[in-house]
Amino acid sequence: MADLRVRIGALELKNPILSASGTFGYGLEFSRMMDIGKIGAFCTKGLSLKPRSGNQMPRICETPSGMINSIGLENVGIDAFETEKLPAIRQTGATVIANFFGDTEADYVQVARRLAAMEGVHALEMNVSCPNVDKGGIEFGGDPVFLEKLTAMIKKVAGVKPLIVKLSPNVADIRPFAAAVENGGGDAISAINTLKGMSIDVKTRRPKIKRVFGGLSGPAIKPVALKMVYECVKTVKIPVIGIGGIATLDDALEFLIAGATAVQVGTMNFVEPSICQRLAEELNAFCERENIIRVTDLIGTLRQD
Amino acid sequence: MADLRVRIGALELKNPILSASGTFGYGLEFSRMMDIGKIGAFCTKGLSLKPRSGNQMPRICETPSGMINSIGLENVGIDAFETEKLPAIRQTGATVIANFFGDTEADYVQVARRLAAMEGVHALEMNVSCPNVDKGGIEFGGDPVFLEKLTAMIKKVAGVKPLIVKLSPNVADIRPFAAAVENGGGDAISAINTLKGMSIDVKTRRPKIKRVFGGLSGPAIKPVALKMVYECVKTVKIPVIGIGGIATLDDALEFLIAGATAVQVGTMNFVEPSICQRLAEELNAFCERENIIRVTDLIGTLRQD
Amino acid sequence: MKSKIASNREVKRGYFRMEFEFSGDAEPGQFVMLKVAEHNDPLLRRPMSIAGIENGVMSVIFKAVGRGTALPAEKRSGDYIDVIGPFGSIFSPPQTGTVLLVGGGIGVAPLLFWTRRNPSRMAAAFIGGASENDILCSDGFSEVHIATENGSLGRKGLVTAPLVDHPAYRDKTGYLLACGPTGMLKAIDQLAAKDGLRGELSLEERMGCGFGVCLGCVCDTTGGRKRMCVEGPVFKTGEVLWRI
Amino acid sequence: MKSKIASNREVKRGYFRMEFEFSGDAEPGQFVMLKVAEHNDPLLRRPMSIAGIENGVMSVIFKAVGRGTALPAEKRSGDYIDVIGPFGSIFSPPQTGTVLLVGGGIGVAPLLFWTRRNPSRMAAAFIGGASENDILCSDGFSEVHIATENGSLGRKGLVTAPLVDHPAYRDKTGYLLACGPTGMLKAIDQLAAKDGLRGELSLEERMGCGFGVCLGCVCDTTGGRKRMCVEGPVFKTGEVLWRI
Ligand SMILES: Cc1cc2nc3c(=O)[nH]c(=O)nc-3n(C[C@H](O)[C@H](O)[C@H](O)COP(=O)(O)OP(=O)(O)OC[C@H]3O[C@@H](n4cnc5c(N)ncnc54)[C@H](O)[C@@H]3O)c2cc1C
Ligand SMILES: Cc1cc2nc3c(=O)[nH]c(=O)nc-3n(C[C@H](O)[C@H](O)[C@H](O)COP(=O)(O)OP(=O)(O)OC[C@H]3O[C@@H](n4cnc5c(N)ncnc54)[C@H](O)[C@@H]3O)c2cc1C
Ligand SMILES: Cc1cc2nc3c(=O)[nH]c(=O)nc-3n(C[C@H](O)[C@H](O)[C@H](O)COP(=O)(O)O)c2cc1C
Ligand SMILES: Cc1cc2nc3c(=O)[nH]c(=O)nc-3n(C[C@H](O)[C@H](O)[C@H](O)COP(=O)(O)O)c2cc1C
Ligand code: FES
Ligand code: FES
Repeated sequence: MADLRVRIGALELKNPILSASGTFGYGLEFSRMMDIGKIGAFCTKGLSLKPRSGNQMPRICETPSGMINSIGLENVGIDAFETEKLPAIRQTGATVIANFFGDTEADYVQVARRLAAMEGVHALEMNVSCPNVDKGGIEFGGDPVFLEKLTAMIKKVAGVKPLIVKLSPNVADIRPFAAAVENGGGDAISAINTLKGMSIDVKTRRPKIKRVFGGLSGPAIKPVALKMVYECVKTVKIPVIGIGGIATLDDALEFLIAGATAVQVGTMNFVEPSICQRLAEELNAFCERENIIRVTDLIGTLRQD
Repeated sequence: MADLRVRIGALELKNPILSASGTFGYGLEFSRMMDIGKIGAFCTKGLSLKPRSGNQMPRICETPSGMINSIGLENVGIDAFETEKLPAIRQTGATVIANFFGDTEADYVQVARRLAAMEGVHALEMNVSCPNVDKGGIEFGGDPVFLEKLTAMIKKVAGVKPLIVKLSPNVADIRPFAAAVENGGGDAISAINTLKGMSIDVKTRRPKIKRVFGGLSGPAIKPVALKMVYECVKTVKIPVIGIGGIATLDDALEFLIAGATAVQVGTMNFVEPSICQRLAEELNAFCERENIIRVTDLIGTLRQD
Repeated sequence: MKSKIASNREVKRGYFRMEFEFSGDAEPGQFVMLKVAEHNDPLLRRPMSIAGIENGVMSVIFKAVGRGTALPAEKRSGDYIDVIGPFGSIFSPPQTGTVLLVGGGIGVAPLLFWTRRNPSRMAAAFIGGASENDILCSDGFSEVHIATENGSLGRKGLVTAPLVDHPAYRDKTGYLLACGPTGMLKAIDQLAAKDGLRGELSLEERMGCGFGVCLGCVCDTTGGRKRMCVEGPVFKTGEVLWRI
Repeated sequence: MKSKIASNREVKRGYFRMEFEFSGDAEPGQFVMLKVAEHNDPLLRRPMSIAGIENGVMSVIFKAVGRGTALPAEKRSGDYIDVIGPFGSIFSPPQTGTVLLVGGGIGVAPLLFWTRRNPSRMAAAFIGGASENDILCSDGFSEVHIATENGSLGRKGLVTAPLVDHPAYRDKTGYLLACGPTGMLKAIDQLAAKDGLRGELSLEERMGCGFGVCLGCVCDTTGGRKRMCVEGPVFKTGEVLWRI
């Protein structure tokens, strides 16, 4: 057995294979199909202060090697999460990263404070790809100055729990955003969230997604994700968690070799519900075969000679 | 036979199916496999003042439903284009859009002036996704103010030949760039060029592309392209040419329905060399079947009720 | 789960019936998610109603319409297909009375399964489709009424015509189990409301996962927003707030 | 062009020989581009050397190594495969003298084709591979020398060992035609330079298009930058400036 442990701030993860927010429900849906205690951690569906019913249908469509979603951050809200989901999740022994968002700065702070106090929540992941209601709908994550300030505010209320800030790829250059998270005191960066995309049903001449635009995810976006993760790694010293299109062990290895401390699997959980557990096992087998004693010895080993 | 003609500035195209720069050589390579006079137009490989030998190998790799390239704008240069390629191209009756670029502003102007004077070149397509040597490597297309100025300069030397400006998708918001082209006097916009991406060979732990980053193209990027084309259409009044991942008639129709006046097929020319001719034929059959007398009646018919 | 294909026959032009090994049980109304490509395109699994399961062999009936059904259509016996499930809610008519089974096109699949599991129940099947070619497996039901839009088989017109003529419909004792295109289901739902019948409808919707996590398949009901893949695909009549 | 597959046999573990209908001719050294997926993943065609063409049937030999060869390996006779070509430069040894054919692994394919087209030419074949399982089609040559790295068939070691022992090599009258892994080709090129022999090498490189437009396959030669798919894959010895 290779040593697969990695650290995100104060938190030690069993292994670097995590599941991504919005693709793993509240974990429980998967416990029938895999052992959710065997993966590094799972990220919950994005949580907000109040429950949300999300966007109108249709909300998803398929694209070449990918999919578009516009779920609209439907979730049960932090109260129901705490009372209805968390007790059962704690039973599974899973490591839980609570993904969250808000409509306003005050929302973000309040949700983070509540989550930080919950037993069984091991880390927070802040989704900043949401419109800022106070600022006329500009994304929280769209301006590095603002992102640094928000990160610092949340870090204060997160207490000892690591704060991961999840970056949007819909920017000209991701590096200033990575630097903003580090400067704001964030413990780690996760990247990337979905790329903005669109699809049309030519039969009806209507957008395939009711809200016209949605977020593109899946293997199609992997090259874009890997490039941005590599740029983040080169920019900051805090850990970077790679996300985007991971479907095979090789995909996960690409991110680790590029310097990601861990990875998250998103869309592929839909196609193969036990993929995270399989990748964690395959990663162990790979390390043993290649005589890699600690997985950290693999991270950032990209060769350019 | 439906009326498939569309206009780009002063130029009338037989039909809206064009082939994209860098994926169609100088057209002649395809004349053995299809009738290049039957498609709306073809865009040449990007031309520069002097011949270029391009980047080191490896230059391409495959990704899920896509590919990354880092050819480095290898081309024969405008002199050889004029004397060695153009005479033979003229024989084919093809409509030629000369794609071009420069390292400096002065380069751009000089190349455009020369191309504008060449018989058999019907329009110019300016690629602005190249580093500006004068400005320390920032992309020409990376700043709307500068893009507007460059467009205006080139428009002056382009004479009667339509000037198409090809936009990069590696921006936070494409709309100001589209507006810049229109304000600078450009006759049309083409979008999108490739998305920046990266891929790693896990066996060797080396980037699969020698220059590490390259441009992602192919069906994988279609949703991103469609979204940006739709945004351009909503921003400007000049024609927008849709590019990105087109592989089927439905893909082309998506762009037309979103409001693109024409489309360019790129990567798929590699997979099916006669695809543009096929799509032009299928578009005609589609219009006849659907009683669309003029293809322009299809353009921009997205329904959102 | 890789499942070995026992047979895959084109039962009507463009319609296939595939049988494959499957361990575990399932209930009528439930569906499985089939992986339809070796690589990443088409990416998502496709939901298919279970048409039967016996002696460790499950069957589905599908129409080769698009990208996701092209590959399954090419599979042959001895090949493998990746299947997960079963998922979703089940048909649960009351213990007594006549069951009125209404199927449009490939919508017969779950009705066939229900009939096999309940061979001694009093039931009448109403099978509709565009033409004779779209009427599937009608021999799987003991009492069957057929309607085609072009009149090439059975009564000409929609399947609701023979349905409303049936005694058990007219005397309101019949319980509806319906599966088919959304338009048909909505029509039946409205008829049932008007005529005072009860029953269940099996809906279709694009599905990202099939097991409740992507939230791509929600529908509004009198009981709030529900996931078609967990709380559905079978809903009671009068429960669905029709979107279109 | 959709071509009907006449046969697809696993000739050695993991190695397939596929025969399909093909109208038109081709020359030894040339290759075709095979489409390897129905949809978009894997996206690009894969180049395959032509191993023969006779009576409208072309054959290729391939090793199922990765994403692009998995699907072709599953094809059976009666299925279709989409093929374009032929592309590339051809073997053109002088009219007289002994030809020394050197093949590594699937590199025998074009040599086999050349031998069939030139049955009466004086030729000796040198076939190498990792083990006995990697020695393909050696019965297609009249004079054949085999070397395997693990010694499980023929001489133990690299294929260059029997080659340099051959009289036509030693007396420098032999003309080399080689195809195989880049390392082998480079070694042969260097040997040829040292020992004063001439010949031709068929190279491999990732290809985006196969017909000269993507510029993804260039290699530097004494004659400048060349496209492997148009000016190659066959180059003269001494012509290639080796990258690695
Ligand atoms: C619970 C459930 C059970 C199902 N059971 C069956 C079954 O037993 N047999 C069967 O053949 N199909 C069934 N379907 C539909 C099936 O999952 C596929 O969507 C359908 O076969 C089309 O797949 P495709 O990939 O070939 O088409 P695509 O290439 O995805 O689409 C082709 C065309 O069909 C339309 N389309 C796609 N999916 C649907 C859909 N779900 N409903 C209506 N139109 C659609 C698209 O808009 C497009 O115009 C079921 C769906 C659900 C939700
Ligand atoms: C002119 C030419 C002729 C060829 N003729 C044949 C032939 O007759 N039979 C045959 O089996 N193959 C031949 N090849 C190689 C073939 O095109 C494929 O690249 C190879 O079969 C791997 O395909 P894949 O998609 O299964 O592997 P991939 O999934 O693309 O890759 C799997 C592994 O193989 C490596 N790889 C991929 N392509 C190559 C390559 N071209 N050279 C070396 N390593 C590679 C990858 O780096 C990776 O590690 C030829 C290539 C060229 C350029
Ligand atoms: C259906 C769906 C819902 C998602 N919901 C969330 C969410 O609530 N919060 C969040 O931060 N990211 C969300 N994401 C983004 C994913 O966590 C992930 O960043 C993205 O999908 C890229 O990874 P992938 O290509 O592996 O899917 C969602 C993605 C999908 C497909
Ligand atoms: C190999 C390759 C070379 C390219 N070269 C050029 C070029 O010289 N100039 C240019 O403007 N675009 C170039 N492009 C971009 C294409 O014209 C097109 O914008 C892009 O590939 C997206 O379209 P696609 O997804 O249909 O390929 C190139 C693309 C590829 C794949
Ligand atoms: S299909 Fe994913 S929640 Fe229903
Ligand atoms: S493979 Fe495209 S130029 Fe050679």
